[in-house]
Amino acid sequence: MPQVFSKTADTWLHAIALGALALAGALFLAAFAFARSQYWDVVARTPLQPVPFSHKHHAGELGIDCRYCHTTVETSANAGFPATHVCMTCHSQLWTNAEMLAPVRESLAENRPIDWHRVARVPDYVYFRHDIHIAKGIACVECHGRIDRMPLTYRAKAFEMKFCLDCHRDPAPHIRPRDQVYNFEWTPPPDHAALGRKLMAIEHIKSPAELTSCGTCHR
Amino acid sequence: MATRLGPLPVKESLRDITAEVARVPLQMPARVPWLIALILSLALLSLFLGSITYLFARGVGVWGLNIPVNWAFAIHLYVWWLGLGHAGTLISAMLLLMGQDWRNSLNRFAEAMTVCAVIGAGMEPIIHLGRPWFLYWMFPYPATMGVWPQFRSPLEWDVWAVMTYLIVSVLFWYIGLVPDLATVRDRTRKRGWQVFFGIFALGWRGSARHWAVWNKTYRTIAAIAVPLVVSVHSEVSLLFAAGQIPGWHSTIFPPYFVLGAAYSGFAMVAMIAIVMRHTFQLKQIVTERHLDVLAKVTLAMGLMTAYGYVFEIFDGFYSGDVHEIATIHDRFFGIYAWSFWGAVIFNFVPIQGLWFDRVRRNPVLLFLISTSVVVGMWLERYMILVTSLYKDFLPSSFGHYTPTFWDWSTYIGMLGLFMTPFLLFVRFLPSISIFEDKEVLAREKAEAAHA
Amino acid sequence: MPEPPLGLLAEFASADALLDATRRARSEGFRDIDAFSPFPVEGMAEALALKRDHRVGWITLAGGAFGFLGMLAVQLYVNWDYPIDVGNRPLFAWPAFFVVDFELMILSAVLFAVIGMFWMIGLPRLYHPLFSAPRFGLASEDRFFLYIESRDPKFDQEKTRTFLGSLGALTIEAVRP
Amino acid sequence: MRDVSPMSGKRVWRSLEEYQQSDSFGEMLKAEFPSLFELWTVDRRQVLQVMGASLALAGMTGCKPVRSDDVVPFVNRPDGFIEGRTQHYATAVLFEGYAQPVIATTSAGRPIKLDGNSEHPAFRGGSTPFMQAAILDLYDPDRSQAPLMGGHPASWADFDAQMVRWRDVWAGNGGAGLRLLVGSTTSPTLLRQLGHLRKALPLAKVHLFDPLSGYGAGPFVELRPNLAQAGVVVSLDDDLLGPGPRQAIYGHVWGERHGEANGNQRMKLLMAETTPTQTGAKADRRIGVPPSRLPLVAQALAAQFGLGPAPAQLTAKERAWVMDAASALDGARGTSLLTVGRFAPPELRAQAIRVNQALGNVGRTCDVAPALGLVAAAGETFLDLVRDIQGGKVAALFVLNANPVYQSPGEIDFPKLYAKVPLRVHAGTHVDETAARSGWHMPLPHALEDWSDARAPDGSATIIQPVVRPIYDSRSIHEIVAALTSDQPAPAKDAVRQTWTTELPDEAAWVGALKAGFVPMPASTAATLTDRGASTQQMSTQPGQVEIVFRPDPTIHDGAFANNGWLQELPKPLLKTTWENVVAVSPALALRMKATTGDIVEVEANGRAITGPAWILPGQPDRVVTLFLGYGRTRAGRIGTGIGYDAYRLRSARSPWTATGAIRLSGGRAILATTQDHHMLDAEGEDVVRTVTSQKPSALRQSDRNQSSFYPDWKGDKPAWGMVIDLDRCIGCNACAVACQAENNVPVVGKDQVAKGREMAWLRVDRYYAGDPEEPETYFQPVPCMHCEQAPCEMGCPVHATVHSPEGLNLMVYNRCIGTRTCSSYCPYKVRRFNWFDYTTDAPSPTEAQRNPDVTVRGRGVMEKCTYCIQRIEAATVRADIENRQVHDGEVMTACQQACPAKAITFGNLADEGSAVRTQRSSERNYALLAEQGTRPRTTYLARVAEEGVNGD
Repeated sequence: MPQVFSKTADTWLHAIALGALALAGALFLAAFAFARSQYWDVVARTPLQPVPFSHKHHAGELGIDCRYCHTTVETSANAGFPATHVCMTCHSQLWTNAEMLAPVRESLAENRPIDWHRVARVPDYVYFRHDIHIAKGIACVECHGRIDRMPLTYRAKAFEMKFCLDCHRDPAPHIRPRDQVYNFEWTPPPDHAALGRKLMAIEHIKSPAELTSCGTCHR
Repeated sequence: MATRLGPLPVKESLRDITAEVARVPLQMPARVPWLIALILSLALLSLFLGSITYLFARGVGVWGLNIPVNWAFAIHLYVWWLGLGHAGTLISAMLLLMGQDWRNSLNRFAEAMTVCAVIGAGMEPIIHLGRPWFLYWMFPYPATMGVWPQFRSPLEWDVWAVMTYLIVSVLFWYIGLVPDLATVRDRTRKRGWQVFFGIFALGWRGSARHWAVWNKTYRTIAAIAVPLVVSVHSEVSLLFAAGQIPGWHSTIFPPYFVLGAAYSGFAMVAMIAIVMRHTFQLKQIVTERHLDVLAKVTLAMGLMTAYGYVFEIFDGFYSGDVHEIATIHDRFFGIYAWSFWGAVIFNFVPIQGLWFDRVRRNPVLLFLISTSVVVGMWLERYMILVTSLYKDFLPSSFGHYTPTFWDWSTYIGMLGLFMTPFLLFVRFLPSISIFEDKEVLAREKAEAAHA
Repeated sequence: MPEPPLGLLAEFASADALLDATRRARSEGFRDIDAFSPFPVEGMAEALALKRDHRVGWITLAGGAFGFLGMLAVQLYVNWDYPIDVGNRPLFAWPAFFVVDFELMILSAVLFAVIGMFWMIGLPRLYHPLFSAPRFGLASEDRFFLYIESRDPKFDQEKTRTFLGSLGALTIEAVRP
Repeated sequence: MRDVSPMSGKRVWRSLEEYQQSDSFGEMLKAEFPSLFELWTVDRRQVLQVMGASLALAGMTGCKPVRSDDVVPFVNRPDGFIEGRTQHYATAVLFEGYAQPVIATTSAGRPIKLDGNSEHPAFRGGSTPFMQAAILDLYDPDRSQAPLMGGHPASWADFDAQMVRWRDVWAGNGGAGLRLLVGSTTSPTLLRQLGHLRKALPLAKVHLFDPLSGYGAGPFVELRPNLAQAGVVVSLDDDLLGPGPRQAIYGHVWGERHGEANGNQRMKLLMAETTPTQTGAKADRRIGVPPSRLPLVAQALAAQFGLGPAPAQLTAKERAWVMDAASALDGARGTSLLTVGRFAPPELRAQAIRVNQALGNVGRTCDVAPALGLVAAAGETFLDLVRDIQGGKVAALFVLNANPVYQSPGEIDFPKLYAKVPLRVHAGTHVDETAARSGWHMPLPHALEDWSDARAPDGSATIIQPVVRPIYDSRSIHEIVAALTSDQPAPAKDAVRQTWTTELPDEAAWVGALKAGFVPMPASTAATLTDRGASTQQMSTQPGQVEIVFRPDPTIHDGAFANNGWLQELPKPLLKTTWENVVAVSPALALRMKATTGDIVEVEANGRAITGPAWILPGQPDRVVTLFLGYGRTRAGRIGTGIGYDAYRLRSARSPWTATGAIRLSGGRAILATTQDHHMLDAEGEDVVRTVTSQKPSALRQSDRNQSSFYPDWKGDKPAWGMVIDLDRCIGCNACAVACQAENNVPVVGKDQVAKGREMAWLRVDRYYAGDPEEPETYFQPVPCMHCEQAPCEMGCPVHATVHSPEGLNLMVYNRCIGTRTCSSYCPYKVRRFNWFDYTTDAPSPTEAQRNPDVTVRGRGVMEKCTYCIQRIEAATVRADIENRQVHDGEVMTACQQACPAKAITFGNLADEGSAVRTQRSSERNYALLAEQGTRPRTTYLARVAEEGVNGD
């Protein structure tokens, strides 16, 4: 009987088999990487805002306290978005004719809210609360990054569930004294974890089992 | 053993066997019936695809499910399909280890039937979700959520059991198929077929060294496959027995389910054997003696399953639990009593005919009896599921279940999912183990010569 | 002048004839020999004096152990990594874990066994010189073949051919690459 | 398809039904393949998805859609507004014109929840299903949205222009020919305005339309029970605990006097009723009496106290009951109460007043006081109006907040008469049957949208303050009435403020009243009984005839709530049917008729007939058929139109509550959407609802004890949340169920889904019967999730979607659920609910605005169940955590607990030694449902208390 396959057939067979295996592995790795990519996590993207507001200028350079605009951050789940009036407390005096502030003035004049794009956002089924995190000494910077250095605001951290879990499993290295919560320049002591453990006891911070219970964030 | 009458006619030659089996893929003797069957099963397959498309678009509400009966067709058919599949593995593996030569004419298509049935069985829990795109959450992969599957859940067990069973069945079937693929490769004169069979035969040459390693591996896998079958259906039964629902919460469930599964499976094998030997004129290979033995095994399995019934009822009463007793009472007399009595009648009345030699060797009768068993086991799975769920503990939450059009269309369509690959297998692959039959025939001839 | 053959392929009509021929070839001192048959022939391994080969068993055992321990490790790890109270059941629920463990043990054992088998017998190998032998195709039908390779020290094209003829071979072919 | 909805011209629900009937292909399809039919008419589901409200509204779709990642801050933040926090306002909603004081919770300016006002002296925080469901009416997309002239959209300016001309005419003729037909009201402002109108236009007349007090005059004097003072209550067909404006008040008293009773004397209740009610179900001694015999029983009872002769023809059962009632009343002179239902003949009420006077109860357990609201004086009844229209005396009819075209008795062809009136103006919240036949229609606001006031049934008043700006172009009834006489009608707020200048003289008092949510009123002035001496209409039934009893529907009442999806889908307390009304018949009658539940029967009376599905009602007196009002509406809206039969058609004006007639099988069967069949409890069931007596005070059974387990006991220093439900206090009112639905965004799924067993209620109130079906014992049992410590459901979930919290909550993580439904299969209590379809689509709809932002809206294929209101636990825990303290007992209230008028539900921390729930759990009456299953439920029950030998074992 004649040969069905040429001598090179086996080489091809092996090449194809290995190629398929490699492709499967690569696809898995690609999916793995994609799920952790900045693209998927919407990190470091600055959406077009009606006003190019600079946290760097206001919070960093001018040193305006976070709570001046985000007034309910200590009292409510929501940090609170500044009403137009808050902007105009200063901008009725400063830069009153600046082109870029026109939408703010229009908003006040026409009594129509400014339509901002949310940057830091968790899914609807995640119930994040600002008030308790602030109360227990979790600084703004932990989730929002160095917002005082952002000319345009973007999401600094990937808000994956893992990101939340890391801290809920071991809060100590992320806790600071309450009065340093809004301080972006605070440098932790060398043994931050030890300080964190001490603060955890003072603030009666719950055990990891409670903090990682599903119902803490999902309900 | 020397005087034993072999399953194959001694007058056959090795060449005859090759010719008879290889003829099916190479010449296709029953082209028209096969085509009709294929068109039918493709139509069913389309029905299935249409049904699940609608299902996935709308939700599992298109079925007749409710609270309390929130499991019905998908789970009941999952058990049923898996049960049908078990016979293939048992025939192939267990009888191989026990040296039962008669299996050699049956094992190949029985295994193929297993693979097709397990595909169906594996499909059921997936479509059961209604949102199958979340299936991957059942596997432990490194998620950004940081959450893992829950390994105490019987449903999680089932995922692994069915996956394992499917892969092992396919591998077992395939390595048994390799030498025969080589045979067909060598018989065909058409280039396309040569390449097709050549690739899948992997270059098998029939070397004695190969045979030695192959033999060991094949038997090792067979030895592993037998406990696998037992474990898979035991786990399926735990899906029910792990719940506290009266009628489920019973330690007898694992053996009861395994036996029932094998019972329905052997009946299914008998049905397929009868159809194939008739359609493809394989009566020299699948002989009356094969039917006789199959019928005997089916009868034995049936009696053991009947014992399971008796004991389940006894168990319920013996427990003294009011809910258990109420459920048994309800199975006898409740609104779903038809499923219980249907199961009893279809399962255990016709098989009594199998005590008689003439019935066992009569293909038509055996086919009808086997059909009855398959239907009976269908009813049994339905009965176990629905009669337990619809009345559990609190009278206030009792409810009824009626299958809807979409329940039926998904189920009937799934017959297409089973039949289509099986028909393709019959058409394109040697559906009876050529080399194993040759082995038997050679031995028979030698024995005949000695005698 | 055709290039020297890789070996000689002798055809026999029955398994017994092949078995007999193999034994004689072996006792004649041939070592690089192989037999081909449409089904496994009992006693052939002894006739070829193949060493008792336990590798399949060991590979399967290794696969089983890998699957068992690996899945057990996975299950223990995931419950350690994110301990969640499930119906007040123990975090490390050994009896429950053994179920999936058992399945994975079987799956892994079978995968190892199959892959190991193909590795041991050197398949897939789509091209082989033997396939060029015109009558070799019958090895999967009803003929039995004895193959003596030319690299055997005792091989001599003419003598060996004569020897094979004396064994009652129906045909004798030279296999060329 | 051939029908159009009144406003938009879109296909409406009703027309789909007609579509099926007119299309033979659809007919065939439906008969052969009901599911395929579903596919074919896929928009049917869409209509139902958000309680029939998901179709885009003209006004709502115009808005620019807000993307989910948009954030729209204020221009100027209102003082005290904190984003993410809820605000609470005291106000009231109306029921039969009475105030039902509520605290409205708003989130971001949207009212999302109503609860009882816990400061209110009578309501004490209790609520009813109707109070809870009133919030949904606010967002009803079928509400009238703009004035209509001749059925076409018009503007208020058009109306005002017309009004100028009409006012000129009336100013000239003193209002001759002008008639007002006003729905029941207690609003002091409206009463003041109507008084002003009578003065300004002396020839105009104000008629009262109150289908629930009959269509005639009076009553001017009512017996107002002061249940809190009563130790013994004998009720003649008075459904104290059933639906009504006083339900929450009585429910509160009932709770105070039952269960552990807080040291109060346990109330003893005897009930004689013409059709089973919740009160009968809770009574210590109950008897079913046909309406024709109720006067005899009353007379026999009065005779026991020397008031009139004793009738001779009492049955043995009746006599025994009368003797028991008399001795109970006699044994508690001064602290007993005989009360007569509002649907009983008026002379029975007069008689009851005399009996109470004889017993020295008046002034102690009851007051005789003038009626609180608008009362029809002689010549100003509805029947007078009918006569005047017939006489051609009516030139202009203003129908204010009433629906006479639908609710007038069938013997009066009011639609035809109405057409004779030259000028017909209707003001109402919906474009209803009357609006459709009126020349002008004016939208009225929902109670939460505009200023008003009303009296609560205890006499106190509530200033109704708006909590949201009107959603539609509506105008207050106060402005409409004022406009009849004034070209500068005062805004509603000013009108209300003016009414209260005496009681609330300064701003501080006014604000105080608004904050408190009620204005205490001086004790009602005692009135003297004037016997109107109406003759008893002796009912006589021919052989083969039956007595017919009319009752407001238990959930949609007189039809006013017909377009409320929550109430439509709420199982009727005793019937457990939803989405339609049934014809209740006694078991014996059904047996004689060879009818079973679901058979279509025809009931004929007064020469008119209706057909509806039969429902065999245990406890129904033989040969009595109960019909329920409120259904069969033709213009209720997309929810309420075209379902059920219209029992008003059989009513007569003279005898609105009873009739004699015939009942027969008319062939055919109906598929009833019930959530529970009749379940007579057998030996097995007695473990489910348990009863204790003074002889046998422990609720525990042998099977409850010695529960060993493979798994460790619950331990830890964390809070251990638990709930105890007192079955002795529970009155089966369903307030908890609706509160749960409102709090937890539980979707309405529609009749066909309920019929399939797919209702979504997280908390159901089970109803069980025991004993003789003719005189059964009836039990109510609210069943939420048990939050088992050893939860079988959790073990079944393959993906950790239902797990346990360290505080013992059985968590359900919706976003993790993949829908295997194993949890529900394993749940012995079947409290889990599954989203079989997408029940909560994102289609724009005002009902979405009601959703609680703190609770996830569940999508398709997801399991859900009671969470113990985890959002409330979480809020309280965070509050406590910020303050570095423990959560106080009572700081977390579940929605069901908060709603319960009888305080039958206690929730709290079982690990806290001093908590109320811990105390209750250590009661002897405490037992766990299906304890033998070893699930260790966190929700347990307190057994019902029965008098020895009267109820239960």
